[in-house]
Amino acid sequence: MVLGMTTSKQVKARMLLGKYGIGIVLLFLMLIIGILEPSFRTGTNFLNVATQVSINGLISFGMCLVITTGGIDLSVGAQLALVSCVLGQLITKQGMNALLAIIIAVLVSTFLGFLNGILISRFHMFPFVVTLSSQLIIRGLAQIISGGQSIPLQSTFITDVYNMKLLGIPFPILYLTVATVAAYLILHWTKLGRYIFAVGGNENAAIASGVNHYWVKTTVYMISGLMAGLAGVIMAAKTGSAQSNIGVGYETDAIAACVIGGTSFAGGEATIPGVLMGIFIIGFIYNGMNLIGIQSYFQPMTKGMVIILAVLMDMFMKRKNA
Amino acid sequence: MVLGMTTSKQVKARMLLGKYGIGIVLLFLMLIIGILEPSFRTGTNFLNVATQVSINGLISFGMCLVITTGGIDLSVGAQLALVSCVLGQLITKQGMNALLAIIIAVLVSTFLGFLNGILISRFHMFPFVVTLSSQLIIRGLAQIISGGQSIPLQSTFITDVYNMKLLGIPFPILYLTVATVAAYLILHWTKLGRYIFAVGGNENAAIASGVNHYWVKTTVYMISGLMAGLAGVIMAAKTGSAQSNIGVGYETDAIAACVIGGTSFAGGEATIPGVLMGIFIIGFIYNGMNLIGIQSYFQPMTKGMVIILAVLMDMFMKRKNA
Amino acid sequence: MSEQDKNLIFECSGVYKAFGGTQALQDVQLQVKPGSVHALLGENGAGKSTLMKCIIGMYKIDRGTMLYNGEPYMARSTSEALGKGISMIYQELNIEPFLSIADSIFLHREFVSGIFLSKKKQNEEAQRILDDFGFNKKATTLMGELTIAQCQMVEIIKAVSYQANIIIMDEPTSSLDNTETERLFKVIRELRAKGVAIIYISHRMEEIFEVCDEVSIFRDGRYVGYYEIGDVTQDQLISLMVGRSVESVFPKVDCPIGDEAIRVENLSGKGFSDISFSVRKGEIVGLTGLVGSGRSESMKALFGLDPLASGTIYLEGEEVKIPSPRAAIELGIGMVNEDRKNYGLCLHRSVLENISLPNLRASQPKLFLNKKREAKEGGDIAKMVTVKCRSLEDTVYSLSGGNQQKVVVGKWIMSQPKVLILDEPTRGVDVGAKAELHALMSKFAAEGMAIIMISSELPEIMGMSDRVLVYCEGKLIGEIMRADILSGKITQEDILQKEFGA
Amino acid sequence: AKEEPAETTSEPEPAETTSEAAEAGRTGDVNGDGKIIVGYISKNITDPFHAPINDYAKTKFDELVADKTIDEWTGILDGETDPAKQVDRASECVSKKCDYVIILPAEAAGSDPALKNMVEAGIEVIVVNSMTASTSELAMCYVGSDDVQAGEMLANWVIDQVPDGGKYAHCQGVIGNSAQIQRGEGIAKIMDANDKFESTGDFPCDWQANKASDVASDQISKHGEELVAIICDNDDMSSAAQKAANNADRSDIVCVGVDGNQGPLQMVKDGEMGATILQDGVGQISGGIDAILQSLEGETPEKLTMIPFVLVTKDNVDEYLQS
Ligand SMILES: Nc1ncnc2c1ncn2[C@@H]1O[C@H](COP(=O)(O)OP(=O)(O)OP(=O)(O)O)[C@@H](O)[C@H]1O
Ligand SMILES: Nc1ncnc2c1ncn2[C@@H]1O[C@H](COP(=O)(O)OP(=O)(O)OP(=O)(O)O)[C@@H](O)[C@H]1O
Ligand SMILES: [Mg+2]
Ligand SMILES: [Mg+2]
Repeated sequence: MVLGMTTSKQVKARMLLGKYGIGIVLLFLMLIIGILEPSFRTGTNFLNVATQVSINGLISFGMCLVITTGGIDLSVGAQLALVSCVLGQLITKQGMNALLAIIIAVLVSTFLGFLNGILISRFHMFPFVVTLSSQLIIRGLAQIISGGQSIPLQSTFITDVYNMKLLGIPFPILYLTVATVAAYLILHWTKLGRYIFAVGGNENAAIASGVNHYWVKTTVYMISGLMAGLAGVIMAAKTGSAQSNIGVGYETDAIAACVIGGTSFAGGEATIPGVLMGIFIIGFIYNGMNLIGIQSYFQPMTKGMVIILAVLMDMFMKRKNA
Repeated sequence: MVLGMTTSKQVKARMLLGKYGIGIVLLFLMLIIGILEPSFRTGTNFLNVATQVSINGLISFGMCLVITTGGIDLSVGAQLALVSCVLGQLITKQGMNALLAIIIAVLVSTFLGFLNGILISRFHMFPFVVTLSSQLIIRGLAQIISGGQSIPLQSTFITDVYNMKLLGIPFPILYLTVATVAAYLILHWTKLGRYIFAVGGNENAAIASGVNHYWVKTTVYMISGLMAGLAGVIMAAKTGSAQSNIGVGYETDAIAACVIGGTSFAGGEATIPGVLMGIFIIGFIYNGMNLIGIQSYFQPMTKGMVIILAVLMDMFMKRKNA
Repeated sequence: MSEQDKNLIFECSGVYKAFGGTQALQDVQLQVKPGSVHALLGENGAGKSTLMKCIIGMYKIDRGTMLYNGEPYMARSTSEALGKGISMIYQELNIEPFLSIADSIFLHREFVSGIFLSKKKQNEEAQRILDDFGFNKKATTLMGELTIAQCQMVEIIKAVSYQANIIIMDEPTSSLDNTETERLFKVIRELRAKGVAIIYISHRMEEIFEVCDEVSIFRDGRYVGYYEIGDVTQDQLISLMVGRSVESVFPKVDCPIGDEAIRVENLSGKGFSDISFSVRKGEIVGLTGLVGSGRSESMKALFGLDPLASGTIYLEGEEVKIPSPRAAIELGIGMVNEDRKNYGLCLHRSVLENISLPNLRASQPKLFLNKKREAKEGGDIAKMVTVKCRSLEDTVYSLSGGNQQKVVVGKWIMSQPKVLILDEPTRGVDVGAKAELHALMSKFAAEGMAIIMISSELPEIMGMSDRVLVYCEGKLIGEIMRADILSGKITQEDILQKEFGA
Repeated sequence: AKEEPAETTSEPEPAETTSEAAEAGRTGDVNGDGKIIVGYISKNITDPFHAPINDYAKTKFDELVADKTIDEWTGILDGETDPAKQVDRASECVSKKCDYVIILPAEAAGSDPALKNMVEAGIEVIVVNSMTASTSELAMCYVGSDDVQAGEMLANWVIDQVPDGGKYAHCQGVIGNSAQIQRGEGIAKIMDANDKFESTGDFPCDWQANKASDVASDQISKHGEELVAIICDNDDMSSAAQKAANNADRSDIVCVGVDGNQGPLQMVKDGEMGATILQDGVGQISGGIDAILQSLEGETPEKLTMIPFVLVTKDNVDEYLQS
């Protein structure tokens, strides 16, 4: 009665396809861009893209955990701005040691993530509303700290965060790698990950089993704050400046990467490898459009359509290989 | 056995308070602003606010229906832009009759809402993803139509849409009134309204009770498109110009108004009077900040905090009077 | 009782609990001995589940004392209660659809080495437990792929696997068939022998007498009495619960059987194949079979909720297509789904709205709703199915499980369909209300309605059906006439035999 | 009218090792790969102010490719008003082996690394529209304007129109944006020094017309006759504010902003608004492209070209309004 006995390799392959069908979408996308634009196929370009996606990548992994609990974090874009302003204030204005300043800035964003988590878990507020509001508050904080000005970040320690290379590999790629591995382990191989799935899958069932949903939710928003903070440091290093108006709309790219990567908005379903592919799909969309030189007014349309098509193709493959 | 007969006046009053506790929040907010700023208390100012909120108001009612089915429509801001560009193209460039142009523009936005609805209902895609992408596509369309330029809209028919008054009452207030009544009737007094609640409350149960969820969902996104379209006409009339970059972020104010007004993100819960109050709360926040003259860096923070506090106070009152 | 006191593993007294305006518990008490099965009886809404949830730490009591092993006890969360050796099977299933059976059983008790999960060990252990139970599924199966009954079994297995001192079972058998119920009873007896205390809630009276040692009774949130099981009769218990005596739980009235109402031929789909039968006006046809035998699946497909692979349906002699529940309703078919939480109710909407939902199209022809008419019709129905609520505006969520079930039945009775499909219609409904619902079924049948009833409770099937159809592994394998049951030619055992395909 | 047929986006002929263009003008082949490739990093592709600039660049570069003055250009790379995205676009220009890149910086400080990275890779960079921190040291040349000056012009216009002074409100662009900061600076510099005027506050309007309109009606209802002017960081906002004022029968209120978009220009023409400050975007970009052409010819372009802002009133509006 259990499974017609066809658990052959074929079935396994099909299950994998169902799970990571988005990989096919990714390859397909790369193929198309590669055909249209030879310079896409160069090694430097791939390094470029991998470097470029690091910021969105870090945010996306935090976002993935949040979405998997059934929530959303719209404040990440503002966190980028705040972190850069904190860095600007501490390093450029106060002359603080850059490493120390980075640690403080990331702690600040983690703490704000914690506050998001508390409001959502303890006060039972909707994640959308809490983080929509905290987005405003955080950006306001950034404006106050920076005095509405842009502050240059000339410390070489900071700029090295983005520009250094290890054996020819830019640092941001290393961060992305570390973040991927960490997120993978957390979500798929720890108790916390299990609880994240459980809370997102059916909160009541999780509570009935004794899972502390307050703690789980607070933790994921903290992680999201932390990841956004780290992304903010990379962003500040990349642009060498601190200002309160950066990072607007970055949450949408992160959300898109998660959803393309198979993260369910209903909660309870996600894979980190999937999200990684989502991150690269988003990266290749931007990169590809600019390389191919799609006429400017058609760029937003192209992006929108590719996202919808990617999700549709993924769903189609999942259904076929269920 | 049915009905413990304790539905006394007191209980009824408490239930009402629980349902519309947000009214108290609204009064409270008005009181505070009124104390801080005498010019807030003038009749003209109230007319001003009511006129100002009309755009967000129309969008919010559409959004409320969408959220109540358990969805979300992030494309409304882009719809504003598209409608203005369609108007600009048809009236200023093609010299079309203004009324006809308005009808066409609103039909276009309604049709795009319909497409959102189809993707969401028939293809089972997440509303967040569909409307996030369609937002890009719609804004792209607006850019293509307008060629990225701003097109002046000098037809007096158009500008009168915003500027005319009836017995001293500005037209936008009339639109808002009509929209409120229409939304109220739809949600609370028609079968469609019931089905909206049912689909949002429990989609499977609604289907099993014979509700055509495809139709219900498609309809709410169409209504949302229609309302955004009408709001776009008002907006174009107000600013007298058509351009593709307007309306950015308008979805957030609409969502905030809905949630402040007691619309549940989980779906299945909402009241139109509540949303109306939410709309005015958002309006008074902006108006109050402008009148009191809150320093610009503190404005986003103030807005964020007032939203969170309003939602918290409302929840608190609901719990006490459950 | 003073000498017994030392012997108690759990005790509570003077317990109060209110939800807003509803006083759910009022000065109730309960004494549970180790190594005994303690039945908790009471009408729907008597407060049984509420007290249990207070014990497990889901709710906090407003007032009262609780003692566990003689010490003051109070659980602020379920994990605290679980940690102290109390586990619970909930009346409402809470399923983690995307977790495997193994993950679900060991949720919050994961096997780890270091900080990382050891999934292999956990799967092996889970498989061992499942096999011990004789539960025929792989531990890596996702919960979302199981039927309700299978989920219920997993919940039972999970609650037992905590090796708790007290196991609370809130209507564990409401969706189980006889075989599985027996399997559960075997486990209960083993546990009892090991000294585990079990609090057992059920509305199936014969079960109480089969496995329980003692019984406490609640009525309207108050404690009414305690008895050793040997000291009371079923009728006594019922009148204590309901406050009156119930003449017959199965008040089947024979009525003239009319023309054919519905006929299906060679229905096939997921989980069933080649199903053919017909039901006539005034007839009640019972469908029986083991859990998973395809009864529900075939009826869901008939109702348009699931796709039908092949087969034809004739309604009053005419062939019809039923692509969706909406089409079914328009043709005059109604269906009470066994899964009330998923397919039955919008939990956060009011009783009235839930009742009128499938009937709006028929009873509200105008553009705007006639709310007066709606309230009148809905109120009548609520009264008819004896829903206990403060007002029709109450959210269904705030009703007790049994009362929620009555709302589901009510919403389908309202439209008086030509053909009514009832899938476990009295699941979790108390004896008194069950009798009322059965009386309603008889009444509607007499008025010419054709009724198809699925039930895992054999007495209900035998007591109410004019004809019984037996399912086995997705196929119809037999038919039993009421006359044969009444004459004693066919007994419960015979039907059980048939269900196994013998 | 200026629609460009798609065919002119001609692909460079393949299978040509060294192209005609490179042979003809070796001087222009900065990185010596035998091809002359030009990059164009826009500030954004959504703002009506940037639309004509981008259109002009596209037309011009397509022409240059067609007549083989250059071999390729990147197309309009979208900076999304985001310095980080501009850094990404810059690295793409590097990997595309561009010889020249025109960049319209999103931010003065934030877009500087884009410039630096490209210059480090040996690209000649032309900064257009607004300066980044190290433009004067690193860029081949700069063609643009000084937003502080624009702010001053706004303030001076108001002072000219309302010699008696009074209260004025200031509608700001997105806080933190370079244009917002510098224009605000210019406005403050003049207005603070004038004791006849009193500010009622700075209002963040995010460059949005609708918000400025609401600020206008609120300020009119609060300050009544005392309010004499509304200064806006761009003219989308000032035109909407003027409309709100006119609608409240207060057409005497002087609203003014920067850019010279078509809508505001039309209002000036119709006499609904007094003036707008035109920023000659097309002038800036054509200056930038000319600089490349000069460099291709082997000449050294002017290091710093300032394109002045133009005060547009009813008198000269016809020169700028598209028919
Ligand atoms: N969350 C809640 N909110 C409001 N009222 C509630 C809630 N839960 C239970 N009640 C009320 O408390 C009373 C007791 O309900 P409870 O669920 O304990 O009954 P029960 O004895 O388990 O009945 P059943 O046999 O139907 O399961 C009922 O009147 C019910 O309406
Ligand atoms: N979602 C599902 N995925 C896979 N198989 C399923 C699913 N639902 C049901 N089945 C299978 O279909 C068959 C029929 O199940 P069905 O629920 O109809 O049985 P039933 O006789 O109604 O028993 P129950 O008392 O559980 O309702 C079973 O073999 C079951 O395992
Ligand atoms: Mg119960
Ligand atoms: Mg069943």
